[in-house]
Amino acid sequence: MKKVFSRPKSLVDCQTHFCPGCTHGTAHRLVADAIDHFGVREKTIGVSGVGCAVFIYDYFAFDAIEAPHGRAPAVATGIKRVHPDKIVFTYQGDGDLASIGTSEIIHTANRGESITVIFINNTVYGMTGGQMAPTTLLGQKTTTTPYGRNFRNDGYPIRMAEMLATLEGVAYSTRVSMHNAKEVLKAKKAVRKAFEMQIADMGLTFVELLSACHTNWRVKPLEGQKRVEEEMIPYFTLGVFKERKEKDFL
Amino acid sequence: MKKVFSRPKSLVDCQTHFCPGCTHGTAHRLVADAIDHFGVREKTIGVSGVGCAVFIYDYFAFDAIEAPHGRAPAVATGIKRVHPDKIVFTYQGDGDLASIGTSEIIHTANRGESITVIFINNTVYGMTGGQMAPTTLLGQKTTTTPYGRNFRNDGYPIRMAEMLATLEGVAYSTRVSMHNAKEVLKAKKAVRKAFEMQIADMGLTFVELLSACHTNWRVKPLEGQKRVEEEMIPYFTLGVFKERKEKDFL
Amino acid sequence: MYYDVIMAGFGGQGIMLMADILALIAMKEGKNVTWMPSYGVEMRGGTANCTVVVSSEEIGSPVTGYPYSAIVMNEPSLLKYEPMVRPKGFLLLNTSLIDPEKTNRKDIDKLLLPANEMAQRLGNSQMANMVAMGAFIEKTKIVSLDLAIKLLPEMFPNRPSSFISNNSRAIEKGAEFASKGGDFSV
Amino acid sequence: MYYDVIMAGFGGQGIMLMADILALIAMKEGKNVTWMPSYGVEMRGGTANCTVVVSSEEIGSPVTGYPYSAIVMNEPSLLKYEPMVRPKGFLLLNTSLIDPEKTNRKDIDKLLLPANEMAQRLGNSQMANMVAMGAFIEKTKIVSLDLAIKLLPEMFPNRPSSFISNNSRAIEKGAEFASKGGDFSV
Amino acid sequence: MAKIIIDRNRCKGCGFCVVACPKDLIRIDKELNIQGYLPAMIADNDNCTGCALCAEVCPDVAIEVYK
Amino acid sequence: MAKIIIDRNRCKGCGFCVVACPKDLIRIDKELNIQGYLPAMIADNDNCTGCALCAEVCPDVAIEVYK
Amino acid sequence: MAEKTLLKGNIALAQGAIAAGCRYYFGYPITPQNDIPEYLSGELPKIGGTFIQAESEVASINMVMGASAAGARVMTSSSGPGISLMQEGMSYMAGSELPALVVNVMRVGPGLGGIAPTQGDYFQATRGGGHGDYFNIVLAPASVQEMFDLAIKAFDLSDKYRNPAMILCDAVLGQMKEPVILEEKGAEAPPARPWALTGAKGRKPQFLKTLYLSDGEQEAHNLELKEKYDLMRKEDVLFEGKGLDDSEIVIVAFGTVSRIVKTAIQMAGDEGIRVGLIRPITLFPFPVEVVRRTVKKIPKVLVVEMNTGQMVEDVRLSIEDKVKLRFYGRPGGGIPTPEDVLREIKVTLDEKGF
Amino acid sequence: MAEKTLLKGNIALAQGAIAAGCRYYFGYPITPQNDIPEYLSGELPKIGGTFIQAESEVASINMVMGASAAGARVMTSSSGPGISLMQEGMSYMAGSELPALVVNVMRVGPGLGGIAPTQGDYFQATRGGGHGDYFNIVLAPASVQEMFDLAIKAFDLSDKYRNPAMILCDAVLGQMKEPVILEEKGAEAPPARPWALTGAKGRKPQFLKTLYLSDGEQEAHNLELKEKYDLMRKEDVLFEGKGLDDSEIVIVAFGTVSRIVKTAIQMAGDEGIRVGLIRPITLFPFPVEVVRRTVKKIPKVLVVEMNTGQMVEDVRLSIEDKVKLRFYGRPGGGIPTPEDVLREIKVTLDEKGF
Ligand SMILES: Cc1ncc(C[n+]2csc(CCOP(=O)(O)OP(=O)(O)O)c2C)c(N)n1
Ligand SMILES: Cc1ncc(C[n+]2csc(CCOP(=O)(O)OP(=O)(O)O)c2C)c(N)n1
Ligand code: SF4
Ligand code: SF4
Ligand code: SF4
Ligand code: SF4
Ligand code: SF4
Ligand code: SF4
Ligand SMILES: [Mg+2]
Ligand SMILES: [Mg+2]
Repeated sequence: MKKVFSRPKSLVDCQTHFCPGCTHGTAHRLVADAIDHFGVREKTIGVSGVGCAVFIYDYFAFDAIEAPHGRAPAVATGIKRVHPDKIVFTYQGDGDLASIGTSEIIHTANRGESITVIFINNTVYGMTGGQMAPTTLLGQKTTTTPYGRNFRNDGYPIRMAEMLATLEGVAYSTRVSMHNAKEVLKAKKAVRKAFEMQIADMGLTFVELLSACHTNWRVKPLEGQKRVEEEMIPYFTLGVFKERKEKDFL
Repeated sequence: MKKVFSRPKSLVDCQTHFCPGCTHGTAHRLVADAIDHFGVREKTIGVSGVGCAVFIYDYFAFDAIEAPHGRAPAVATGIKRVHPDKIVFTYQGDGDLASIGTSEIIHTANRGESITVIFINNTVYGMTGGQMAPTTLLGQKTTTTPYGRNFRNDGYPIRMAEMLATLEGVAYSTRVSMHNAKEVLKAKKAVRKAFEMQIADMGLTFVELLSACHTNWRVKPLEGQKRVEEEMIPYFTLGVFKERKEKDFL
Repeated sequence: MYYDVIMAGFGGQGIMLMADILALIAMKEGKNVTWMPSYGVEMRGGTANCTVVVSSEEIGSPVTGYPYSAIVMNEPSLLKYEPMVRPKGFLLLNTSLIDPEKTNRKDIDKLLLPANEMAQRLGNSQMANMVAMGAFIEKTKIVSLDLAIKLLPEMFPNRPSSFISNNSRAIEKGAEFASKGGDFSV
Repeated sequence: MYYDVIMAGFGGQGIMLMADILALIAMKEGKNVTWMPSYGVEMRGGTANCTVVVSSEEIGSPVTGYPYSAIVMNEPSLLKYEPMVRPKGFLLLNTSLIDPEKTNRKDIDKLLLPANEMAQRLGNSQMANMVAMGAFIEKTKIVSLDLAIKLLPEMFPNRPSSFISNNSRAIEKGAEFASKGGDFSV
Repeated sequence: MAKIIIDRNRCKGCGFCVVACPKDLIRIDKELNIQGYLPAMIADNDNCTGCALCAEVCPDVAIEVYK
Repeated sequence: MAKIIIDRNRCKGCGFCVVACPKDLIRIDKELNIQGYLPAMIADNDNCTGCALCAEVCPDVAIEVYK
Repeated sequence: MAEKTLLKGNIALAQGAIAAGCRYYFGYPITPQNDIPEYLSGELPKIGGTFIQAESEVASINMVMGASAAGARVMTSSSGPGISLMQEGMSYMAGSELPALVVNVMRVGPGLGGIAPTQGDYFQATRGGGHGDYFNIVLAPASVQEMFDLAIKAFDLSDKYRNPAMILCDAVLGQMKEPVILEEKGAEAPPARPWALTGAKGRKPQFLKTLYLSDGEQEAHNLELKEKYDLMRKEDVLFEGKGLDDSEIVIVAFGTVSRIVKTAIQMAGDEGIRVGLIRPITLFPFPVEVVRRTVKKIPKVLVVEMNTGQMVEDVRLSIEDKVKLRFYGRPGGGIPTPEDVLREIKVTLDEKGF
Repeated sequence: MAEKTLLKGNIALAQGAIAAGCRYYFGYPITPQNDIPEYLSGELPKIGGTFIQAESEVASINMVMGASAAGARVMTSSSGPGISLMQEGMSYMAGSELPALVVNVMRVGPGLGGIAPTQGDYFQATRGGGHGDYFNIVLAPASVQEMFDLAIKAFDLSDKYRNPAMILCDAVLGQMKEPVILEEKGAEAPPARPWALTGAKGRKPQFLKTLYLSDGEQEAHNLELKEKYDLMRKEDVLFEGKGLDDSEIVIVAFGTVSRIVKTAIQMAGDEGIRVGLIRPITLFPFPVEVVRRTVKKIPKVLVVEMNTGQMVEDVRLSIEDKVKLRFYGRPGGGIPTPEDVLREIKVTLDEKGF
């Protein structure tokens, strides 16, 4: 018998610190899978945001750096400008990317930096204990919206994939989910596509992955997956919002 | 004979420091006009960004504060939350709002704060001597794009009115120009509308005013007006990108 | 008087609550007390621990590297905290989840308490923390057991009286076990 | 030796260039020199000024509140800088744009130079700055006039020779005016 | 019957009003004002309609219109 | 012919694989693993098709698939 | 005796703020101070206040600036990296003389650092991490009671001087529970704010700014600020002093460390060594006078901090005489034990003169 | 003598950076340092470098961090408010031991302030305006020549210590032109950067981080950093000393002020008063030793700054003996004149003992 599914080489063989059922683990594997797939492990530099996924340097078998909260796209810009031939990606949570890092992601996207952005939307600040994220759904209770998110006070859940798709510098913007095997397989394709387009130097590629944070949602892992499907996806529509075909655009 | 056009009461009777033909002056008048029109001078608090228009406190006859560069929307949020019954607006340049202040304008808009944002797009950093702004046109020479703005290095001119229109919290988003009398009259309507909707507590209202910076474009005032018409408007389309009808939206 | 204790176990075992109650009683008795939990990222690992210091004097550090006592409710906690207990100190271990063979120290007093089993017999293994607390107080006498029981209604104002009485029973049973030193029945 | 001068006028009158040339000559002569402009927001007002210090010693401050001399090319500059000039200092004023009646100081040496008119007669009123520089150098002798003229081609490598010769003429005419002290012809 | 008054010393001579006047009544003066600019002046107030387009376009709010 | 191997000690017992297996071949064990979780176990490897859906869905990459 | 409540430090601080009349909170989550926004997000709406989770610390401090300009008592809280991001805003607030409370529950730095207790931000807090000539009022609680009391005090001082005030503490003080007496007597009614922006009704328009362009204007402004700081140094120094008359050696320590030092002092006492303590409560203004006076009598000083040596500079700057000054520090999350401190006491006493 | 070029300070600095091999610039406009980005936006593309106008100073410093992590010599420049916004990033860079040059052409603060010359950011630069226990290497040029030379030196020191270096100057130095000798000899070849992120080809993956969670790890890291700072203090102190043997009084001043002081010293000399000068060139590490040694012989010290008193603390901290120490400062854009300084010299000399 042949091994038909095994751990990607780019993923260090160790236990993660993620909670049971946390799909950060899945997203990590999908990134490692894409890096393996294109055989670029020795050319890859990862940039982590600050959030539950801050430890990417412990889990990935390639070079990595920890950026200040929200600033991963700027750090990645610095790296990519020095090494245009390397594969550079950021891995950021929704607090990191869509709140404190809004300015950096928008302008990095607008400059069309050839980097890939892996964006984990789990509608809360996981690492710090479940506070409201910019993606928190209306009515959702978090530790800082104890009465549920109210748009008059707290604003609206932001749809990043759509917003970034409006920028010229973005080559690819998509939203996928990881709540069941079928969606994971689609997500895998999207992540590969994003890296493929980076290798082709097309501009910034962006993959938003809907993810569950069972711990802070205070539900069991399987209930969390259900919530992704039933509550998140209706608001955060899955799909490709932009996919550019040519390299030199405009 | 009756005076049919005179200086708005909300505009201090003094000389401005603006260069000859700088339409910051026009924009100031339009704001003062709207405040007079609605009779809210004694309820108005202005927040200036940092740029050539930093001195609004010298020119307007109502309360005002100078916010740190780019942060006017956050400062305005603080003010409006303390005084929900007051009329609060920010007055910001394109460097201030679309570059360093990207995050603040997007999240203030997303929260739907009932404030009005007056946005002067003159495609350069006027005050600091004509560096590239996020709105600088492709190919445009500035002191930091001596070879012309090149999207591979410098990114694309950002269209703020369109981007903000995608956010739920925004009640009104429009782009107008001030390069001739007809457009000034339209701009006047837009500014009034923006304040009117603020008074009705509809959400954030946003008016982008295309403006010339002859000094840093290194052209004569009338040539600058022509450039607004011939080069800016084709890229920065005039129009209303969003206008909400109801107050409690969603 | 000065006494300190580290309580440790899995998240979900009610460690913080146990520490809370102990601190509250001490406060009500007019003693100085500090309650210091582990916090932040550390918590992600699923462990919980809390240090309570009770003293008649002003309390210096609320954290301590050499506590007079420790309550360990699971095995990882045993491994971490047993070595820290002061010589002649006291260790309460929850034998429902810890193999007593795994303890090493000979120079400390130990109480082997099958807290989960006892709680189970009382109807709910969630009350293992109350059993442990009863035993701990009885053993160390740093606060009054009666007060612990008397305070329950005040501490859980929104819970039904059955909840209160069950927990009182758990505390009492724990204390009983400690005083009798071994055998237990419900 | 130590000498300092403030040059001032409207933006567009070539104040900075004049200061530049003066500083360059001083440098070429092996002197120490500093060139310090007004900058930033101040410039928006449309005024330009620059302080040049020339010295055989190390130069301390490049800004000075009491210069030995001033070149004022327009009226606002006269009002601002005339009072600062040291007693017995030197003031060059551009009478093409300044009413000489407006000067107050009696304790300083003044040269009333119709710089724009002279430049106009030389074919381009833009060269008023060169006329002023020629007059200033001739009057103060802080640098060599010959060198000023000799350096022009080096300073404007991309300009046609007519440009160079016109500017040389302007410098010379200014110097002539200064030495003859008054009357001028082209 | 209408007329405009230009505040000669407030004007910065940008010329916008000159271009804006549908009746072509405004021109740039030849004498500097106190600011050092060549200001706009009304050349022919008799034909002014009071449309105020000149005033609307003036960045320095230097024009008043009467009707 | 196919089979899967679950790394019992790496598994955190989330149950995603249980739900993912189209053949319903995986279940949760009753004994804790060293991490203190009740891990997944393959109940019936004989019917495994090697489709790897269980593996794709495992956040802890605890499953290997052979075919 | 008033009734006591068992409270977490962060919660006590939040309750202190409410007791002081603070009704506006703008902040961004960061460990180990999240209890503060979490608590206030539940409480403020109940009492007519506003809680906004800002999009960043930069936005937070600018919202605070706006609310303060509008005349409200307002606060934010954060830790290490977040406080660094607020430095521009804090400089603006000091420059435009706006009061507010900024809480720093310190975490280890530099960089992302851990959340262990530390005192590594002393310099940033007391020297103004932002640009320009200004200072924050800095208060350092050492108990949960003081988390409550000093929150109130901080608002009062901040208003008195129209200057931002900072509570500088660490995870121990933020996370620990202790019995607290929640007495609001401390809270003065916030003073009138005639300078606030409320709309120019019945008065001239007024404004708040920090840009001064005319000659000498900015210098005059900066000298005025300096006068305020000098007044603080004269009028509002707070410290706790113990055994400053008859000890062999005096320790200077603040916050969490001062508690450990107290235990060490007891231990030393048991061994017959008399040790005094100066615990600065205001870090700015620093209790210069008491240090100066004390070392004249007790010329042996030990400074203990959880960093590589920051407050020790203020101690040294307070001393005019020759004294033996020793520093003992644990940086990066290491907590000195009473035993460590006792050892250092002995070393200092044993050291040869100089 | 090598040929001289007449150059603006900001341009000389930019040329120094290029001479040092810097090919990456990320920055955001702010007066009075705009000549630097403007010049480099024209030059870097010509020599295979990259110039990006970042969207903000926060982005700038993080791009710098990325480029440095990737192994490049890289710089940014800003002023007051912009430097404040960089404090988080600088703390991260110090924490992850990344070299880079950060230029602060100071402007008046606090707040937006003016663009007049000032030295109000001395504390921020030398005490680490960011959070945590760290220091920047800080160099203070006093001439256009030094703007060029110290830019090169700053890169070298930054690389030597894997720590951010800062050039701290003001508008006078940035805007003034002086003759400069553009000699590149100073520029050492940048040292190898085995720690840089270049892709894990033929080696193990490596990473850069500042978050340390295991027990004692962060403390060990912070102590290592401290050792580096101690080494700097030993090996890389720079200063200019004049008349330190036989003067009646010594002045300590840096940057622009030191130039004015030199004129004042000449004037004093003309009146027969012998005045010495210590001009710190490295502000961190501060030239403690020379100050200490000098005051033993000349126990009268005058510190002159363009602020309300910042470096004076370092001077005081350097002094172990009883000396007469006087401070004279002009904050907020006021520039002391040589006459002012001469007056202060006399006052200090005349003052009664202490
Ligand atoms: C400047 C700064 N502010 C705040 C924090 C605290 N912080 C750490 S992670 C985080 C948010 C994490 O949320 P998210 O990005 O959604 O990631 P998740 O943990 O949910 O995957 C915050 C606020 C920080 N480290 N730095
Ligand atoms: C934090 C910070 N960075 C930079 C600056 C410098 N600065 C002042 S105004 C300005 C840009 C002005 O451009 P814009 O906003 O377009 O206004 P304009 O002058 O064109 O109207 C900049 C970069 C500053 N004051 N603060
Ligand atoms: S807290 Fe949430 S995001 Fe973080 S590891 Fe746990 S489940 Fe995942
Ligand atoms: S520089 Fe430009 S924006 Fe500023 S006042 Fe002049 S024309 Fe207007
Ligand atoms: S009011 Fe109308 S007609 Fe009269 S001058 Fe002005 S533009 Fe011309
Ligand atoms: S538009 Fe106004 S400023 Fe311009 S020329 Fe006419 S009157 Fe003067
Ligand atoms: S490989 Fe497919 S059939 Fe086999 S256990 Fe996994 S999911 Fe079930
Ligand atoms: S999906 Fe993975 S972690 Fe979850 S139960 Fe199955 S094997 Fe275990
Ligand atoms: Mg998240
Ligand atoms: Mg602009």
